[in-house]
Amino acid sequence: MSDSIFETLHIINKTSSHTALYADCFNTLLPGDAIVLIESGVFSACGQQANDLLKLQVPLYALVIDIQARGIADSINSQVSCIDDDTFVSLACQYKKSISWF
Amino acid sequence: MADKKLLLIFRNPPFSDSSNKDTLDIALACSAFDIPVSLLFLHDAVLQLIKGQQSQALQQKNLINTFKALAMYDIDQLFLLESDLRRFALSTADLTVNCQAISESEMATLIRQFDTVINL
Amino acid sequence: MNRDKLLSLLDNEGYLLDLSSWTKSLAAELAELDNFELTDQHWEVIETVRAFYLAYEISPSMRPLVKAMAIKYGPDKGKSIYLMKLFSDSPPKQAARYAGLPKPLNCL
Amino acid sequence: MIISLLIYASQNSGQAEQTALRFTRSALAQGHKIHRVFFYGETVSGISSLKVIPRDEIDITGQWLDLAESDDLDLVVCIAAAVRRGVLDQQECDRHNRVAANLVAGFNLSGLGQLADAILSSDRLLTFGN
Repeated sequence: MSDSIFETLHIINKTSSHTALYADCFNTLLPGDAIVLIESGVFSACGQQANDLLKLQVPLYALVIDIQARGIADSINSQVSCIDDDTFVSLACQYKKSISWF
Repeated sequence: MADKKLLLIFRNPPFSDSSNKDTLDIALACSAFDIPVSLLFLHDAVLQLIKGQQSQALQQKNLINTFKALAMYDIDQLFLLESDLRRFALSTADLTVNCQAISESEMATLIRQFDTVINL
Repeated sequence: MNRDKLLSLLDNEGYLLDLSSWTKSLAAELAELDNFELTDQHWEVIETVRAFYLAYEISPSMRPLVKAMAIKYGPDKGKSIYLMKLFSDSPPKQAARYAGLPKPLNCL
Repeated sequence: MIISLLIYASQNSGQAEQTALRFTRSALAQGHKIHRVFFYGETVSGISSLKVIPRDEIDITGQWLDLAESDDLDLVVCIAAAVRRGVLDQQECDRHNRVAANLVAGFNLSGLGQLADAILSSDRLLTFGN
Protein backbone atom coordinates (compact mmCIF):
# COMPACT_ATOMS: atom_id res chain seq x y z
CA MET A 1 0.00 0.00 0.00
CA SER A 2 1.41 3.38 -0.92
CA ASP A 3 1.69 5.96 1.82
CA SER A 4 -0.99 8.64 1.80
CA ILE A 5 0.59 11.99 2.28
CA PHE A 6 -2.14 14.18 0.85
CA GLU A 7 -5.46 15.03 2.40
CA THR A 8 -8.74 15.38 0.46
CA LEU A 9 -9.32 14.93 -3.26
CA HIS A 10 -12.29 17.06 -4.36
CA ILE A 11 -13.96 15.66 -7.46
CA ILE A 12 -16.18 18.09 -9.39
CA ASN A 13 -18.29 16.94 -12.34
CA LYS A 14 -20.47 20.01 -12.96
CA THR A 15 -19.83 23.33 -14.73
CA SER A 16 -19.26 26.46 -12.70
CA SER A 17 -22.88 27.45 -13.34
CA HIS A 18 -23.51 25.35 -10.23
CA THR A 19 -22.32 28.18 -8.03
CA ALA A 20 -23.39 26.70 -4.68
CA LEU A 21 -21.57 23.47 -5.45
CA TYR A 22 -18.37 25.34 -6.27
CA ALA A 23 -18.75 27.53 -3.18
CA ASP A 24 -19.13 24.44 -0.97
CA CYS A 25 -16.09 22.84 -2.47
CA PHE A 26 -13.99 26.03 -2.06
CA ASN A 27 -15.17 26.47 1.52
CA THR A 28 -13.92 23.04 2.47
CA LEU A 29 -10.53 23.30 0.76
CA LEU A 30 -7.41 23.35 2.89
CA PRO A 31 -3.72 23.13 2.05
CA GLY A 32 -2.90 19.52 1.17
CA ASP A 33 -6.12 19.10 -0.84
CA ALA A 34 -6.49 18.95 -4.62
CA ILE A 35 -9.28 19.34 -7.17
CA VAL A 36 -10.01 16.95 -10.02
CA LEU A 37 -12.34 18.17 -12.74
CA ILE A 38 -14.24 15.38 -14.48
CA GLU A 39 -17.15 15.17 -16.92
CA SER A 40 -18.75 18.65 -17.34
CA GLY A 41 -16.41 19.90 -14.62
CA VAL A 42 -13.57 20.09 -17.17
CA PHE A 43 -15.03 23.31 -18.60
CA SER A 44 -13.68 24.94 -15.44
CA ALA A 45 -10.16 24.23 -16.69
CA CYS A 46 -10.62 27.05 -19.24
CA GLY A 47 -10.94 30.80 -19.17
CA GLN A 48 -11.70 32.89 -16.11
CA GLN A 49 -12.96 29.91 -14.09
CA ALA A 50 -9.56 28.25 -14.42
CA ASN A 51 -7.89 31.43 -13.14
CA ASP A 52 -10.26 31.47 -10.17
CA LEU A 53 -9.53 27.83 -9.35
CA LEU A 54 -5.78 28.28 -9.68
CA LYS A 55 -5.94 31.14 -7.18
CA LEU A 56 -7.00 28.60 -4.57
CA GLN A 57 -3.40 27.37 -4.52
CA VAL A 58 -4.16 23.66 -4.62
CA PRO A 59 -3.19 21.27 -7.42
CA LEU A 60 -5.75 21.31 -10.22
CA TYR A 61 -6.29 18.27 -12.43
CA ALA A 62 -8.69 17.61 -15.30
CA LEU A 63 -9.56 14.33 -17.01
CA VAL A 64 -8.21 14.39 -20.54
CA ILE A 65 -10.84 11.99 -21.93
CA ASP A 66 -13.58 14.44 -20.86
CA ILE A 67 -11.64 17.43 -22.25
CA GLN A 68 -11.24 15.77 -25.65
CA ALA A 69 -14.88 14.66 -25.67
CA ARG A 70 -15.92 18.31 -25.31
CA GLY A 71 -13.57 19.76 -27.92
CA ILE A 72 -11.80 22.11 -25.53
CA ALA A 73 -8.28 20.68 -25.56
CA ASP A 74 -6.87 23.89 -27.05
CA SER A 75 -8.50 26.12 -24.42
CA ILE A 76 -7.20 24.41 -21.28
CA ASN A 77 -5.16 26.66 -18.98
CA SER A 78 -1.54 25.57 -19.18
CA GLN A 79 -1.27 25.36 -15.39
CA VAL A 80 -3.95 22.65 -15.21
CA SER A 81 -2.60 19.09 -15.21
CA CYS A 82 -4.43 16.98 -17.75
CA ILE A 83 -4.64 13.41 -16.51
CA ASP A 84 -5.73 10.01 -17.80
CA ASP A 85 -7.83 7.45 -15.91
CA ASP A 86 -4.75 5.74 -14.46
CA THR A 87 -3.55 8.98 -12.91
CA PHE A 88 -7.06 9.62 -11.58
CA VAL A 89 -6.91 6.25 -9.79
CA SER A 90 -3.41 7.03 -8.49
CA LEU A 91 -4.62 10.35 -7.09
CA ALA A 92 -7.58 8.65 -5.41
CA CYS A 93 -5.07 6.39 -3.66
CA GLN A 94 -2.55 9.08 -2.78
CA TYR A 95 -5.14 11.29 -1.10
CA LYS A 96 -6.58 10.05 2.18
CA LYS A 97 -10.17 10.51 1.04
CA SER A 98 -12.27 11.95 -1.73
CA ILE A 99 -15.37 14.11 -1.77
CA SER A 100 -17.51 14.05 -4.89
CA TRP A 101 -19.30 17.31 -5.58
CA PHE A 102 -22.20 16.67 -7.97
CA MET B 1 -10.62 -3.49 11.12
CA ALA B 2 -9.75 0.18 11.31
CA ASP B 3 -12.20 2.54 12.90
CA LYS B 4 -13.79 4.69 10.19
CA LYS B 5 -15.42 7.98 10.93
CA LEU B 6 -18.11 8.83 8.42
CA LEU B 7 -19.48 12.24 7.47
CA LEU B 8 -22.72 12.47 5.52
CA ILE B 9 -23.55 15.75 3.77
CA PHE B 10 -27.16 16.82 3.13
CA ARG B 11 -27.74 19.58 0.57
CA ASN B 12 -31.41 19.50 -0.40
CA PRO B 13 -34.65 21.04 0.94
CA PRO B 14 -37.58 18.85 2.08
CA PHE B 15 -39.81 17.25 -0.55
CA SER B 16 -37.15 17.48 -3.27
CA ASP B 17 -35.42 14.43 -4.75
CA SER B 18 -34.74 11.32 -2.70
CA SER B 19 -31.17 12.23 -1.78
CA ASN B 20 -32.02 13.38 1.76
CA LYS B 21 -33.81 10.12 2.48
CA ASP B 22 -31.11 8.07 0.79
CA THR B 23 -28.45 9.82 2.88
CA LEU B 24 -30.47 9.38 6.08
CA ASP B 25 -30.84 5.66 5.35
CA ILE B 26 -27.06 5.37 5.00
CA ALA B 27 -26.71 7.03 8.41
CA LEU B 28 -29.08 4.57 10.08
CA ALA B 29 -27.48 1.56 8.38
CA CYS B 30 -23.94 2.61 9.30
CA SER B 31 -25.00 3.18 12.89
CA ALA B 32 -26.08 -0.49 13.03
CA PHE B 33 -22.50 -1.37 12.02
CA ASP B 34 -21.10 0.80 14.82
CA ILE B 35 -19.60 3.28 12.36
CA PRO B 36 -19.45 6.70 14.05
CA VAL B 37 -21.62 8.94 11.86
CA SER B 38 -21.79 12.74 11.77
CA LEU B 39 -24.13 14.80 9.62
CA LEU B 40 -23.55 18.15 7.92
CA PHE B 41 -26.54 20.12 6.63
CA LEU B 42 -25.52 22.59 3.93
CA HIS B 43 -27.66 25.37 2.48
CA ASP B 44 -31.18 24.22 1.58
CA ALA B 45 -30.76 21.10 3.73
CA VAL B 46 -31.21 23.31 6.80
CA LEU B 47 -34.82 23.78 5.68
CA GLN B 48 -35.36 20.04 6.05
CA LEU B 49 -35.07 20.46 9.82
CA ILE B 50 -37.56 23.28 10.51
CA LYS B 51 -39.96 22.52 13.37
CA GLY B 52 -43.69 22.15 12.88
CA GLN B 53 -43.72 20.69 9.36
CA GLN B 54 -47.20 19.33 8.67
CA SER B 55 -47.10 17.41 5.44
CA GLN B 56 -50.11 15.09 5.83
CA ALA B 57 -52.02 17.01 3.13
CA LEU B 58 -49.17 16.39 0.68
CA GLN B 59 -49.70 12.65 1.09
CA GLN B 60 -45.97 12.23 1.19
CA LYS B 61 -44.04 10.58 3.99
CA ASN B 62 -42.12 13.29 5.82
CA LEU B 63 -38.53 12.67 6.78
CA ILE B 64 -38.70 15.09 9.68
CA ASN B 65 -39.92 12.48 12.14
CA THR B 66 -37.14 10.11 11.19
CA PHE B 67 -34.57 12.87 11.70
CA LYS B 68 -35.93 13.12 15.25
CA ALA B 69 -34.98 9.44 15.71
CA LEU B 70 -31.27 10.09 15.08
CA ALA B 71 -30.50 10.45 18.78
CA MET B 72 -32.00 7.00 19.36
CA TYR B 73 -29.42 5.66 16.88
CA ASP B 74 -26.65 7.46 18.80
CA ILE B 75 -26.19 9.91 15.94
CA ASP B 76 -25.84 13.21 17.75
CA GLN B 77 -23.06 15.01 15.87
CA LEU B 78 -25.09 17.31 13.61
CA PHE B 79 -23.59 20.40 12.04
CA LEU B 80 -24.77 23.30 9.93
CA LEU B 81 -23.43 26.66 8.83
CA GLU B 82 -24.08 29.90 10.74
CA SER B 83 -24.25 31.65 7.36
CA ASP B 84 -27.13 29.40 6.25
CA LEU B 85 -29.09 30.16 9.43
CA ARG B 86 -28.63 33.88 8.76
CA ARG B 87 -29.63 33.51 5.11
CA PHE B 88 -32.91 31.80 6.00
CA ALA B 89 -33.46 33.93 9.14
CA LEU B 90 -33.41 30.83 11.33
CA SER B 91 -31.83 29.95 14.64
CA THR B 92 -30.97 26.50 15.93
CA ALA B 93 -34.03 26.82 18.20
CA ASP B 94 -36.22 26.76 15.08
CA LEU B 95 -34.94 23.31 14.20
CA THR B 96 -36.35 20.00 15.32
CA VAL B 97 -32.99 18.39 16.08
CA ASN B 98 -30.05 19.61 18.09
CA CYS B 99 -27.48 21.05 15.66
CA GLN B 100 -24.19 22.81 16.15
CA ALA B 101 -23.77 25.97 14.06
CA ILE B 102 -20.24 26.45 12.71
CA SER B 103 -18.42 28.87 10.42
CA GLU B 104 -17.11 28.02 6.95
CA SER B 105 -13.55 27.76 8.23
CA GLU B 106 -14.65 25.43 11.02
CA MET B 107 -16.38 23.31 8.39
CA ALA B 108 -13.12 22.86 6.51
CA THR B 109 -11.31 21.63 9.63
CA LEU B 110 -14.31 19.49 10.58
CA ILE B 111 -14.19 17.64 7.28
CA ARG B 112 -10.51 16.89 7.81
CA GLN B 113 -11.39 14.71 10.79
CA PHE B 114 -13.32 12.12 8.79
CA ASP B 115 -12.10 9.03 6.99
CA THR B 116 -15.02 8.85 4.58
CA VAL B 117 -17.34 11.55 3.26
CA ILE B 118 -20.54 10.80 1.34
CA ASN B 119 -22.18 13.72 -0.39
CA LEU B 120 -25.16 12.57 -2.48
CA MET C 1 -59.77 -16.16 12.81
CA ASN C 2 -58.83 -19.30 10.89
CA ARG C 3 -55.29 -19.87 9.72
CA ASP C 4 -55.90 -19.18 6.02
CA LYS C 5 -57.73 -15.93 6.75
CA LEU C 6 -54.92 -14.85 9.03
CA LEU C 7 -52.22 -15.73 6.47
CA SER C 8 -54.05 -13.72 3.81
CA LEU C 9 -53.45 -10.60 5.89
CA LEU C 10 -49.67 -11.11 5.86
CA ASP C 11 -46.84 -10.85 3.38
CA ASN C 12 -44.51 -13.79 2.77
CA GLU C 13 -42.35 -12.83 5.72
CA GLY C 14 -45.28 -12.59 8.11
CA TYR C 15 -45.59 -8.80 8.23
CA LEU C 16 -49.06 -7.28 8.24
CA LEU C 17 -50.08 -5.94 4.79
CA ASP C 18 -52.51 -3.30 6.07
CA LEU C 19 -50.80 -1.56 8.96
CA SER C 20 -54.01 0.17 10.02
CA SER C 21 -55.82 -3.13 10.66
CA TRP C 22 -53.68 -3.99 13.71
CA THR C 23 -55.35 -4.79 17.02
CA LYS C 24 -54.04 -6.34 20.21
CA SER C 25 -56.02 -9.48 19.60
CA LEU C 26 -54.57 -9.73 16.08
CA ALA C 27 -51.08 -9.53 17.62
CA ALA C 28 -51.95 -12.43 19.89
CA GLU C 29 -53.19 -14.44 16.90
CA LEU C 30 -50.01 -13.70 14.95
CA ALA C 31 -47.93 -14.98 17.86
CA GLU C 32 -50.13 -18.07 18.10
CA LEU C 33 -49.39 -18.75 14.45
CA ASP C 34 -45.72 -19.06 15.49
CA ASN C 35 -46.66 -21.15 18.55
CA PHE C 36 -45.26 -18.26 20.54
CA GLU C 37 -46.83 -17.10 23.78
CA LEU C 38 -46.96 -13.36 24.50
CA THR C 39 -46.30 -12.47 28.14
CA ASP C 40 -46.51 -9.05 29.78
CA GLN C 41 -42.82 -8.59 29.04
CA HIS C 42 -43.44 -9.18 25.30
CA TRP C 43 -46.30 -6.70 25.35
CA GLU C 44 -43.96 -4.07 26.80
CA VAL C 45 -41.68 -4.52 23.79
CA ILE C 46 -44.55 -4.56 21.30
CA GLU C 47 -45.94 -1.34 22.75
CA THR C 48 -42.48 0.21 22.70
CA VAL C 49 -41.90 -0.52 18.99
CA ARG C 50 -45.38 0.81 18.19
CA ALA C 51 -44.73 4.01 20.10
CA PHE C 52 -41.36 4.30 18.34
CA TYR C 53 -43.01 3.94 14.94
CA LEU C 54 -45.70 6.48 15.78
CA ALA C 55 -43.06 8.99 16.85
CA TYR C 56 -40.45 8.42 14.15
CA GLU C 57 -42.24 6.66 11.23
CA ILE C 58 -39.64 3.93 11.23
CA SER C 59 -39.48 0.48 12.81
CA PRO C 60 -36.55 0.46 15.24
CA SER C 61 -33.51 -1.73 14.71
CA MET C 62 -31.75 -3.26 17.71
CA ARG C 63 -29.82 -0.23 19.00
CA PRO C 64 -32.74 2.24 19.12
CA LEU C 65 -35.08 -0.46 20.45
CA VAL C 66 -32.71 -1.11 23.33
CA LYS C 67 -32.54 2.62 23.98
CA ALA C 68 -36.32 3.05 23.87
CA MET C 69 -36.77 0.13 26.29
CA ALA C 70 -34.18 1.62 28.66
CA ILE C 71 -35.95 4.98 28.64
CA LYS C 72 -39.35 3.45 29.38
CA TYR C 73 -38.55 0.44 31.56
CA GLY C 74 -35.11 1.13 32.97
CA PRO C 75 -31.62 -0.29 32.40
CA ASP C 76 -32.44 -3.95 33.15
CA LYS C 77 -34.88 -4.17 30.27
CA GLY C 78 -32.89 -1.80 28.07
CA LYS C 79 -30.35 -4.47 27.16
CA SER C 80 -30.03 -6.47 23.96
CA ILE C 81 -29.43 -9.66 25.94
CA TYR C 82 -32.77 -9.18 27.72
CA LEU C 83 -34.54 -8.82 24.37
CA MET C 84 -32.71 -11.75 22.79
CA LYS C 85 -33.80 -14.03 25.64
CA LEU C 86 -37.38 -12.83 25.32
CA PHE C 87 -37.80 -13.56 21.60
CA SER C 88 -37.08 -16.59 19.44
CA ASP C 89 -36.18 -14.59 16.30
CA SER C 90 -34.40 -11.20 15.95
CA PRO C 91 -36.19 -9.05 18.58
CA PRO C 92 -36.71 -5.96 16.35
CA LYS C 93 -38.13 -8.12 13.55
CA GLN C 94 -40.33 -10.35 15.67
CA ALA C 95 -41.66 -7.44 17.72
CA ALA C 96 -42.37 -5.44 14.52
CA ARG C 97 -44.30 -8.39 13.09
CA TYR C 98 -46.55 -8.74 16.14
CA ALA C 99 -46.85 -4.95 16.37
CA GLY C 100 -48.15 -4.76 12.80
CA LEU C 101 -45.26 -2.58 11.60
CA PRO C 102 -43.08 -2.70 8.48
CA LYS C 103 -39.97 -4.86 8.60
CA PRO C 104 -37.16 -2.87 10.23
CA LEU C 105 -34.52 -1.81 7.71
CA ASN C 106 -30.86 -2.62 8.18
CA CYS C 107 -31.49 -5.22 10.81
CA LEU C 108 -28.51 -7.40 11.46
CA MET D 1 -5.30 -0.71 -2.13
CA ILE D 2 -8.81 -1.89 -1.43
CA ILE D 3 -11.33 0.38 -3.12
CA SER D 4 -15.14 0.43 -3.14
CA LEU D 5 -17.41 2.50 -5.34
CA LEU D 6 -20.80 4.06 -4.60
CA ILE D 7 -22.75 4.90 -7.73
CA TYR D 8 -25.62 7.36 -7.39
CA ALA D 9 -26.66 8.42 -10.85
CA SER D 10 -29.21 7.86 -13.56
CA GLN D 11 -28.22 6.03 -16.72
CA ASN D 12 -30.31 8.53 -18.63
CA SER D 13 -28.50 11.64 -17.46
CA GLY D 14 -24.83 12.38 -17.27
CA GLN D 15 -21.93 9.99 -17.57
CA ALA D 16 -21.21 9.08 -13.93
CA GLU D 17 -21.58 5.36 -14.48
CA GLN D 18 -19.25 5.44 -17.48
CA THR D 19 -16.65 7.32 -15.45
CA ALA D 20 -17.04 4.82 -12.60
CA LEU D 21 -16.61 1.90 -14.99
CA ARG D 22 -13.42 3.36 -16.49
CA PHE D 23 -12.13 4.10 -12.99
CA THR D 24 -12.80 0.49 -11.99
CA ARG D 25 -11.05 -0.91 -15.07
CA SER D 26 -8.04 1.29 -14.48
CA ALA D 27 -7.87 0.44 -10.76
CA LEU D 28 -8.02 -3.29 -11.51
CA ALA D 29 -5.33 -2.92 -14.18
CA GLN D 30 -3.10 -1.26 -11.60
CA GLY D 31 -3.53 -4.21 -9.25
CA HIS D 32 -5.90 -2.63 -6.76
CA LYS D 33 -8.69 -4.72 -5.28
CA ILE D 34 -12.24 -3.56 -5.90
CA HIS D 35 -14.07 -4.76 -2.80
CA ARG D 36 -17.55 -3.82 -3.99
CA VAL D 37 -19.51 -1.62 -6.39
CA PHE D 38 -22.69 -0.44 -4.66
CA PHE D 39 -25.52 0.81 -6.89
CA TYR D 40 -27.85 3.21 -5.11
CA GLY D 41 -30.67 5.66 -5.86
CA GLU D 42 -31.74 6.17 -9.49
CA THR D 43 -28.83 4.04 -10.74
CA VAL D 44 -30.74 0.88 -9.94
CA SER D 45 -33.51 1.66 -12.45
CA GLY D 46 -31.10 0.81 -15.24
CA ILE D 47 -30.22 -2.65 -13.92
CA SER D 48 -33.34 -4.18 -15.42
CA SER D 49 -33.32 -6.99 -17.95
CA LEU D 50 -36.49 -5.48 -19.44
CA LYS D 51 -34.55 -2.45 -20.63
CA VAL D 52 -33.96 -2.20 -24.38
CA ILE D 53 -30.87 -0.28 -25.45
CA PRO D 54 -30.92 1.23 -28.94
CA ARG D 55 -28.50 -0.80 -31.08
CA ASP D 56 -26.21 2.11 -31.71
CA GLU D 57 -25.77 2.85 -27.99
CA ILE D 58 -23.50 1.25 -25.42
CA ASP D 59 -25.01 -1.07 -22.79
CA ILE D 60 -23.24 0.06 -19.63
CA THR D 61 -24.90 -2.67 -17.54
CA GLY D 62 -23.49 -5.29 -19.90
CA GLN D 63 -20.04 -3.75 -19.53
CA TRP D 64 -20.22 -4.08 -15.74
CA LEU D 65 -21.13 -7.75 -16.21
CA ASP D 66 -18.16 -8.31 -18.52
CA LEU D 67 -15.89 -6.80 -15.92
CA ALA D 68 -17.55 -8.79 -13.12
CA GLU D 69 -16.91 -11.97 -15.08
CA SER D 70 -13.27 -11.28 -15.87
CA ASP D 71 -12.33 -9.77 -12.50
CA ASP D 72 -14.80 -11.29 -10.02
CA LEU D 73 -16.47 -8.01 -9.08
CA ASP D 74 -19.09 -7.83 -6.34
CA LEU D 75 -21.93 -5.81 -7.91
CA VAL D 76 -24.50 -5.00 -5.21
CA VAL D 77 -27.78 -3.23 -5.89
CA CYS D 78 -29.54 -1.57 -2.94
CA ILE D 79 -32.62 -3.69 -2.32
CA ALA D 80 -34.81 -0.85 -0.99
CA ALA D 81 -33.93 1.41 -3.93
CA ALA D 82 -34.51 -1.44 -6.39
CA VAL D 83 -37.83 -2.73 -5.09
CA ARG D 84 -39.44 0.72 -5.04
CA ARG D 85 -38.35 1.22 -8.66
CA GLY D 86 -39.62 -2.13 -9.85
CA VAL D 87 -36.28 -3.93 -10.13
CA LEU D 88 -36.77 -7.35 -8.52
CA ASP D 89 -34.88 -10.60 -8.24
CA GLN D 90 -36.81 -13.88 -8.05
CA GLN D 91 -36.98 -13.81 -4.26
CA GLU D 92 -38.44 -10.26 -4.13
CA CYS D 93 -40.75 -11.10 -7.01
CA ASP D 94 -42.18 -14.01 -5.01
CA ARG D 95 -42.30 -12.01 -1.79
CA HIS D 96 -44.32 -9.19 -3.31
CA ASN D 97 -46.38 -11.31 -5.74
CA ARG D 98 -45.21 -9.53 -8.88
CA VAL D 99 -45.44 -10.87 -12.44
CA ALA D 100 -41.74 -11.20 -13.18
CA ALA D 101 -38.25 -10.81 -11.83
CA ASN D 102 -36.11 -8.46 -13.91
CA LEU D 103 -32.87 -7.79 -12.05
CA VAL D 104 -30.00 -8.41 -14.47
CA ALA D 105 -28.34 -11.72 -13.55
CA GLY D 106 -24.89 -11.09 -12.12
CA PHE D 107 -26.04 -8.22 -9.89
CA ASN D 108 -27.16 -8.97 -6.32
CA LEU D 109 -29.86 -7.26 -4.31
CA SER D 110 -28.82 -6.51 -0.75
CA GLY D 111 -29.23 -3.97 2.01
CA LEU D 112 -27.33 -0.82 2.92
CA GLY D 113 -25.36 -2.98 5.34
CA GLN D 114 -23.29 -3.92 2.28
CA LEU D 115 -22.37 -0.26 1.86
CA ALA D 116 -21.49 0.00 5.56
CA ASP D 117 -19.32 -3.10 5.17
CA ALA D 118 -17.69 -1.58 2.08
CA ILE D 119 -16.83 1.55 4.08
CA LEU D 120 -15.29 -0.56 6.85
CA SER D 121 -13.47 -2.97 4.56
CA SER D 122 -11.99 -0.55 2.02
CA ASP D 123 -9.13 1.92 2.09
CA ARG D 124 -11.07 4.25 -0.20
CA LEU D 125 -14.70 4.87 -1.08
CA LEU D 126 -15.25 6.78 -4.33
CA THR D 127 -18.69 8.22 -5.09
CA PHE D 128 -19.78 8.73 -8.69
CA GLY D 129 -23.05 10.59 -9.12
CA ASN D 130 -24.97 13.15 -11.08
